[in-house]
Amino acid sequence: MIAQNIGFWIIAIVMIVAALRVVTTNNVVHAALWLVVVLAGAAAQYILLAAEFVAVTQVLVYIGAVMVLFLFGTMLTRARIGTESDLNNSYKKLGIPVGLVMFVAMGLALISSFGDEKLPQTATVVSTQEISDQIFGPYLLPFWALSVVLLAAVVGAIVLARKD
Amino acid sequence: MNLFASESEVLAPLMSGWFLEHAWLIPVVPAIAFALIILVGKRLPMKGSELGVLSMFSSLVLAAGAGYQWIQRTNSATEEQFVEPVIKSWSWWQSGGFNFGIGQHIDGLSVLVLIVVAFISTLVQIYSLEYLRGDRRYTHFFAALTLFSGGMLTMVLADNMILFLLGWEIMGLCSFMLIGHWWEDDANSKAALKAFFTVRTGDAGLLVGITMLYFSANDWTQEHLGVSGFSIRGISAWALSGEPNSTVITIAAVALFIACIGKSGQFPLHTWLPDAMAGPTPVSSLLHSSTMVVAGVYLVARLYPVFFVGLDILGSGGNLIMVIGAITIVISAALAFVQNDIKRVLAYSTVSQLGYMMLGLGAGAWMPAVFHIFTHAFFKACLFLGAGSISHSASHHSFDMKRDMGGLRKVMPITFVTWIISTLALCGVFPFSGFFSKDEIIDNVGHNGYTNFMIIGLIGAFMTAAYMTRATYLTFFGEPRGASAGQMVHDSHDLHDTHATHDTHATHVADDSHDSGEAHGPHESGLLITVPLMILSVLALGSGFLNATPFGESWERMKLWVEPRHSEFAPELHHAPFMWSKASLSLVIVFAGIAVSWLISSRLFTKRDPRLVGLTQRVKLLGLGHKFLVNKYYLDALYEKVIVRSIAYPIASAAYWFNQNILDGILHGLANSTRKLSGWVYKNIDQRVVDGTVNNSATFTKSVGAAAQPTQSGKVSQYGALLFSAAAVAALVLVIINT
Amino acid sequence: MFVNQFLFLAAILFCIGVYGVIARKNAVLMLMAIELILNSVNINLLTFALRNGSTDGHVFALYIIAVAAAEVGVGLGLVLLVYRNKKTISLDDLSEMRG
Amino acid sequence: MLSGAELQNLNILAAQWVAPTIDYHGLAPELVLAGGLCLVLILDLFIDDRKKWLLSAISSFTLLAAMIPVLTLGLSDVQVRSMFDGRYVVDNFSLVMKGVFLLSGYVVVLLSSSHVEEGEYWRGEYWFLLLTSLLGMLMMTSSRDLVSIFVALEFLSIPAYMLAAWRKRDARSNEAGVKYFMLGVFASAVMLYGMSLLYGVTNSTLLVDIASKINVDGEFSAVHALAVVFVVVGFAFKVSAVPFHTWAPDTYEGAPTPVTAFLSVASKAAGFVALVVLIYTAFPLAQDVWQPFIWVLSALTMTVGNVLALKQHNIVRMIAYSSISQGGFVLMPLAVAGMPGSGESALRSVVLYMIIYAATNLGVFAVILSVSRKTRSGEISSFGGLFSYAPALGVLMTVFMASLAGIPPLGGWIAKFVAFQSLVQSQSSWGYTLALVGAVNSVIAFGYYGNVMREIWMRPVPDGDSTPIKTPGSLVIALAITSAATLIFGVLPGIGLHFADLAEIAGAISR
Amino acid sequence: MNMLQENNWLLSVGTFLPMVGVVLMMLMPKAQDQSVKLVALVTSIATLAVGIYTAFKFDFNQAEKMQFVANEKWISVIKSSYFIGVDGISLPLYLLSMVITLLVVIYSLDHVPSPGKPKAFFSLLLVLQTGMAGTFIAQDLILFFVFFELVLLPMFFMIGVWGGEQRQYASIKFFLYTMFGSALMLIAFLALFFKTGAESFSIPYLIENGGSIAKNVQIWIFAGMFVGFAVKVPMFPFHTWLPDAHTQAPTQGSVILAAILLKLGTYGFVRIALPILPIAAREWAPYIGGLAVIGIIYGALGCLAQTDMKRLIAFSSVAHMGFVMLGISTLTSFGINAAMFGMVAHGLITGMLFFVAGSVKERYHTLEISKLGGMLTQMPHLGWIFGFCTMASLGLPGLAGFWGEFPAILSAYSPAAGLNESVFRVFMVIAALGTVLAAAYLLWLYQRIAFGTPKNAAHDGHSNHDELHDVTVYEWVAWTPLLIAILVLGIVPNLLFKVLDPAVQVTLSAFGG
Repeated sequence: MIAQNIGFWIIAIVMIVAALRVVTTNNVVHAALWLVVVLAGAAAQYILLAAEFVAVTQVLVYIGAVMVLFLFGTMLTRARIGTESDLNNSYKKLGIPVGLVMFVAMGLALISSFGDEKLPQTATVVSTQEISDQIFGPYLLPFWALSVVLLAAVVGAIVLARKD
Repeated sequence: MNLFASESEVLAPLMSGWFLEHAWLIPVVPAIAFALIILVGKRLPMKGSELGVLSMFSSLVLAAGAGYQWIQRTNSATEEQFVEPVIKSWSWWQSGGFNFGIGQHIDGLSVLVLIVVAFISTLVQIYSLEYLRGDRRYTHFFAALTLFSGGMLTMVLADNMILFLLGWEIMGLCSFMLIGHWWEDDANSKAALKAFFTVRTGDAGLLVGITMLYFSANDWTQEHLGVSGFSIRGISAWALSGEPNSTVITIAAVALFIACIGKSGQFPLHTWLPDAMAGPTPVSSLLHSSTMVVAGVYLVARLYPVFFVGLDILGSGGNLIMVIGAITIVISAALAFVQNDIKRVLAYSTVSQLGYMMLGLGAGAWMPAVFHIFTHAFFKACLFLGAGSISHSASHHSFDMKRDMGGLRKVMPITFVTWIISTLALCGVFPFSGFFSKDEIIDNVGHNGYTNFMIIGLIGAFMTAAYMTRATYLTFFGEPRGASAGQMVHDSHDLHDTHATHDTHATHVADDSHDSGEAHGPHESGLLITVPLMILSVLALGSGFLNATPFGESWERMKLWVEPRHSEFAPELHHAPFMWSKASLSLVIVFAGIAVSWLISSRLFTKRDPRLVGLTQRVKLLGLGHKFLVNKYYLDALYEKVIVRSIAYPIASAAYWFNQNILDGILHGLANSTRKLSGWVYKNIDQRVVDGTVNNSATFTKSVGAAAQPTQSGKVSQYGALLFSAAAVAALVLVIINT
Repeated sequence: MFVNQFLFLAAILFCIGVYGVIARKNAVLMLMAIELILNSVNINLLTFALRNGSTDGHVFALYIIAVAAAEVGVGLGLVLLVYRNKKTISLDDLSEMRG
Repeated sequence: MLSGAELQNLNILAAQWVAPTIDYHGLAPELVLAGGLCLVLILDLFIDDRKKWLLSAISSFTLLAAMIPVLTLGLSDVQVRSMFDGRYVVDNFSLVMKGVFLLSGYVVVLLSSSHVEEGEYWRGEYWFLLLTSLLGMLMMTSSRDLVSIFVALEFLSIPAYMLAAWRKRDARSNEAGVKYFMLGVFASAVMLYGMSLLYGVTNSTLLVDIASKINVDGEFSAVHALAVVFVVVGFAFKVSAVPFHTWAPDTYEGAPTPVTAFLSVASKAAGFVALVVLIYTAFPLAQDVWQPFIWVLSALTMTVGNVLALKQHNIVRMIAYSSISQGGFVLMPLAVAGMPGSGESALRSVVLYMIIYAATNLGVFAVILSVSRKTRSGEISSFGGLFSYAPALGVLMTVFMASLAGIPPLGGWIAKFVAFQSLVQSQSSWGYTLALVGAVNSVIAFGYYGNVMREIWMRPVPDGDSTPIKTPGSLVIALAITSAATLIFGVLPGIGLHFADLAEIAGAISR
Repeated sequence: MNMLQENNWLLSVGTFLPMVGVVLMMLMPKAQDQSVKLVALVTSIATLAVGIYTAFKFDFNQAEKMQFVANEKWISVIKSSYFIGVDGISLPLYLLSMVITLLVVIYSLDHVPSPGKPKAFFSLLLVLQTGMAGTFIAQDLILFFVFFELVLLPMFFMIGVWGGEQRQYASIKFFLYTMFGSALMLIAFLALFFKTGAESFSIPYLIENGGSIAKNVQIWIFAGMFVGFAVKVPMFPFHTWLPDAHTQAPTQGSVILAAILLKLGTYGFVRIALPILPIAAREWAPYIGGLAVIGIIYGALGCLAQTDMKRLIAFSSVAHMGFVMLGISTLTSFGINAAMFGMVAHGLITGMLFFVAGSVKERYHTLEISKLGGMLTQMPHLGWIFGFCTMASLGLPGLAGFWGEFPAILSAYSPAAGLNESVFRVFMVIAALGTVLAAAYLLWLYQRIAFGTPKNAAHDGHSNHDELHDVTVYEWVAWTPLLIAILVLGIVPNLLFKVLDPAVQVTLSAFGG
């Protein structure tokens, strides 16, 4: 348990720092790499939360696919690899109070509702079969739907992105 | 009803007759004639005038028949018996528990006034056939004249206040149409406007008065008489029943009296009446001397119990009616002195005479006042028509005594004689009719204990005599001047003389068909004009004998026929016993007035004539031998310098100034300030505040829009910021609430 | 382990993501900030899945990942489109329509 | 939290997986539509460029064909078909809304056909995406769990994001698409966070379960509030409620006009459908949270939408703000939906409003499309003197504007009336106050609707060109459908109300 | 009741017949102006014929009861039905609307205002007719509301398209005002519906049950209705749309506005507000009365300030409707009878005045009073007609105007039990003074316009002289019925009171007799 806790805190701190860098760095590629750190940290946290399958998916989809998309996007839009000065809005400070207010709201709610409630000690890892049973059982319809969504996204994105 | 039933059973049954029962036809005839004139008048050979004359004549016959039967009815009653009026009423419309009736209320008073109105109307219409011949709105004129008579007759025989009001207002309307008959000129139409408007101002009082009386009296009248609170008979009985709350009836009486002030040209609403002379002379004669303006007096006489109780007549040292009447007598008589316009003199004289009637009614002298309505109608109509005759045939349509008249007695003998008779009647000289009525009023005022008012009455009599003499002198004596001397028309008329232009206007059109060639010199008028004059003058002379108190009870026919005997419906009144001593006093005063005025007039006006200067000098020198003239001479200077110059003129002028500047000023000021107020209200309240609020709310809406617009900056991040911050704030608020 | 330690981590990531969305004007960076938010949601879901002992959270998280991928694809397609027409991916410059 | 034994049970359940039973009749509309969209996508590959009009025909036939199962379902004896443990429900509510989506989709196809043919569009993909989005909407009407709702939301949104940017060469269209996409993603992120919390506190994604656990004994924790607010925010974005509306005007203005019509009607309706489903099936006991929230949203939406609409010069942008403000009116009854007695009437009001609003607003766009074919302008002033050279279009536009303004006897009035009725029925000061706000706003609204009428009737033709307008047949059909619906709903409101009278879904909330 | 439902198709036919005409016109090719006019004429004649037949079938002995009642399902979900019927209060107004429409159509045959478009113009006229007639026969609040609002749009366009220079401003203002009022009114209707148990919107039902609503609730509901109706009347301070609308509207629009549309508001008070909410009515009555007399004086002052003839007539409506409202505020059957009569009379008279104003505008091309004058010389017939209407308008006894005005004043002396008598007596005196002011502005108007010599400057020299033709045939045909009605109702007011009275009595039964 303690080990898990230590792991959590280390990963959490790294994630937070990385996340902050994502939103503050002046280099688009750096931001993408910091995002990789956050996503990887998240995957690690999922493992701590006994969600192996999701963690794997996270790595595959996010780090494997989405990050590549981001990098492609960056390159296709000819962003400079180095630092750029023009990435932020002039009113970026507006984000701080908004974020803080949101955090206060969330924090208040979370503290008042969950207080010092603990997670179950004996966390058995959720098996992939269980998940698949769920997906192909009650959650079948969204799954079907998702296939059409992805098709539409692909078709649409291609049409939009291609030169003509 | 039951209350009185037992009583009347004992008494002798009253006679009635077809004419009495069908008196309601009297106003219906002119009403129908009016419609016919409007519809087909223009196509008739005499352009509708024959219908007017015919209808008035039929009304006169009906009225006379009713009069005859009424006399029989009174004769059939016993000495002390109350002669029940012949009341017929039909339901006109009802709604919400209100029953508005229509019907006739025939008693002595109404029969008397009916006959007078029908008679004068007939004569005036005949007179107008000639006077307005060729006028471009000849048909309309007769239509309006007929409708006017119809209105007046309706009012006179109305059995309830609503019908009364109807007639009253129709007269107002017709006066508007008739005064403004030559509306091409602004002055005329303004006079018409002023007349109708002033009368309408008073009418607000009538509306209020009727309303108050109705609601106060209705319960009582329904219970006791089974009639509504509009019924004149009901109101009268209620007023005398001792039932009414004194405040209510007083206010109601005052309200009604305000209407009378407006209609009868009493002080301070008399100013419209002289201006109303802008109408054609027959109109002046009919409306503003003998009929319409009498409506106010008639109202007081008709609802006498209300005023009697409400204003505490005979019960106090003076009342509103008397005060107003007395002020009117003096004020208007004084005004008559400074008029150059013959019709205006007559107009002021009318006002003054109406003041007498009011004074009489206010003082409890009901019978003399009513009798004065009767006699005054004849002689005043005669005077007006005489003035019209002069203007028509002698002074080339001018009414200016000083400039265009003088010495006409020779050229217009008939007019002159009738004028003199009527003037003497107006002055109250024995045995002319005015004496029997006016003197009675003054006598009774004194008899009822109002000595001060009697003195005012006597002063008024003096003044009346004086100004009438002045007018007569200027018109008929001395040397012809201006138009009456055969001079051509003046192109530039005085300001207050504009109506004269319009009498001209009228006949200019007629010049081709008019054979008399009036432009060539003064002459006597045609038969259509003189015959009415003669008839009227005969009546001016003789009508007084119908109630000739000096000759004893048996001569007081009118009192017998007209005055209601004391009953539940009529207050108890006493009559002053006639005494020659008192009568001679007033006669002396009248003669003094005539004499003084004559002397002054002859001196004054003769002197002013430059052609007579030499003559005057000679008279002055020769006067040593003529005591009478010499005396006149000395007095002349005295009067001229002391009385006339220092008293009469200043007083009269002051009165006139007061009239023109203060009263009229107040009226005009009121009108102006109302106009200004309305302008201000419109500009500032309506357009700025009320409308402004609306328009500003639109502006406000738009500025809200402008304030909200920056949120729509077009920048995604800002949109995002808004989205997240709104969500955050909402979450925070609701989280805090629910924690 | 406390439930709240995960939840707060998620909340912090969420708020950082919110800040990023507001602060950034580069479209790609904005999409990255959104990924932060979506990940915080996933952490939440999995935490609750563990806490509640149900697998619905896992399924939900998987769907979110899939949809997020689709969204990023569409988003980058749009970004490219914009870039082609305007030669910039600064979203602040996309304010032709406003008011 | 759970004991080991319970976990064991779960495992056993999972082990005994059985294929879920699927009621294909219930899914028939979706399946028809899915088949149609596949057909379009595939045919697009093979059809010659000159025959691409076939695709629009196929699309419209698909939509009409999908109506057939909707009708048969409506007539069938089975009132409620529940699938996947109640995660997907075909009831009258969903059928009515499916019908609305299909028919408005049909009208949008009619609106699009000439537009798409004449513009430089990717036609085949256009129809494909349009049908996809509609399919997402059909799914939304029946979704009764969080995951389905989320997926359906993205299902209908993602194609719409792209459609908004479909005029690829036009920077404004791009801008429209990007803004819509970005804000849409923000909103779904917020919504997802809320959903995660909902799942956390109730341990279920099924709405009925959530309803039973959200407010167990009158105790209501802060997380519940947070969750409900965030979820509502997600859909408030979709229905473009102020202050989550900012995307709408820009997107509406920039997107191709038929797409705007689609967004302003169908997409918005889908948002309301989700909102209604959530409120009625998941949050009936959380009314203390969403009622005030929606109250504020509604009042703000009406007011801000109105006052900003007053200032617009561009007709589509004006309609955008108008549709924001109309959204406020739809929200109105929901602000009191949790009060005793008004739940049913609030639902009726929302549904009826959506139906009538769809008919009217689509009609407006049909006229705009017809007119802009001649004027080539989006300015309101380009409508000047319309009545003099195209009286029929002028009258129709007047009818639609008047309906939007809520003037009897046109459809809009009964919609507003029922909304007010529901507010007043709550007999609460909240209801009365909002009704007053709504009343004032309905007056302000006439300011801009009247302005359009004024242009049409009272102003001269701006460029003096008064050649008559030739309206393509598809637009004529669209105009006929929408105007007939607008009139019929107004004169015989019973017809519309018949569809909106959906007691069973309201049953949960009307205690 | 069964007997009263005989011929119940009559009302529906009479109300919707104009719509048939509209459809026919719509189907007609654009250029056929003559046949459009013919259709309009025939339709309005047929409508009036149906109306007269209705009156003929009407059982005047049971004027207090609803007759020709039809009660069909309409919107059953919200418990609103197609419930129509006429009683003594509705019938005169119902017929009036038909007569006025026909006359306006006749007048328009020769006078389609600029910019033409007779097809649209006549269509709007007929739609208006349906709305007006429907309002007077509706016995269901929702139905009432629909008809009440139905007249808005046609009038909006009539002002906005065929109006004067400021027409767009005036039309929007008219519309916004009225909409504002009706929005509040609608909320009040709804509140009423729910407070009476959400059973029915039918007026008879609500009359039965409305009285039991708590007093303070009634007061608020009444407030909503008050605003809705008062805007329409219009009462001070909601009147500012009226002068603009009237001034800018084409003659036909002004006539219909004055003759019928303003009556919708007062009719609403009598038919709906008073009987359903008697307690609130009693509470409100002094304020209504107060606003009414303010309106009387204020309208008169407004008139005196005007320099435009049409605007003056418009302001006079404010004053006249003040009398009507004063009558209503007394809550006595007499007062309401007076008010109903006043409504009809005002409709006839002011409608006629607007006709005259329209003809003046057409001939002189101006309505500036200072530029007019001498009408009697140039057009004696028109001048006399104008004079007649002026006299009728200022409440001359013997003409219709008087029977609206004087009884209203009379009734204010003794308002219904429970109202403060002295307050109402003050109102009475003020109202009586209002008659004086009425005389002032009307006579002054007449004097300035009809009397005097023509001011040729008004129509720039001789070029337009030939246009100064006197009353035309079309005008005669359109006006004569109105003139006759003014006169006949003035002489035989019972024609109307007989019909009104029983129904008013029933209306007031809520006040305990």
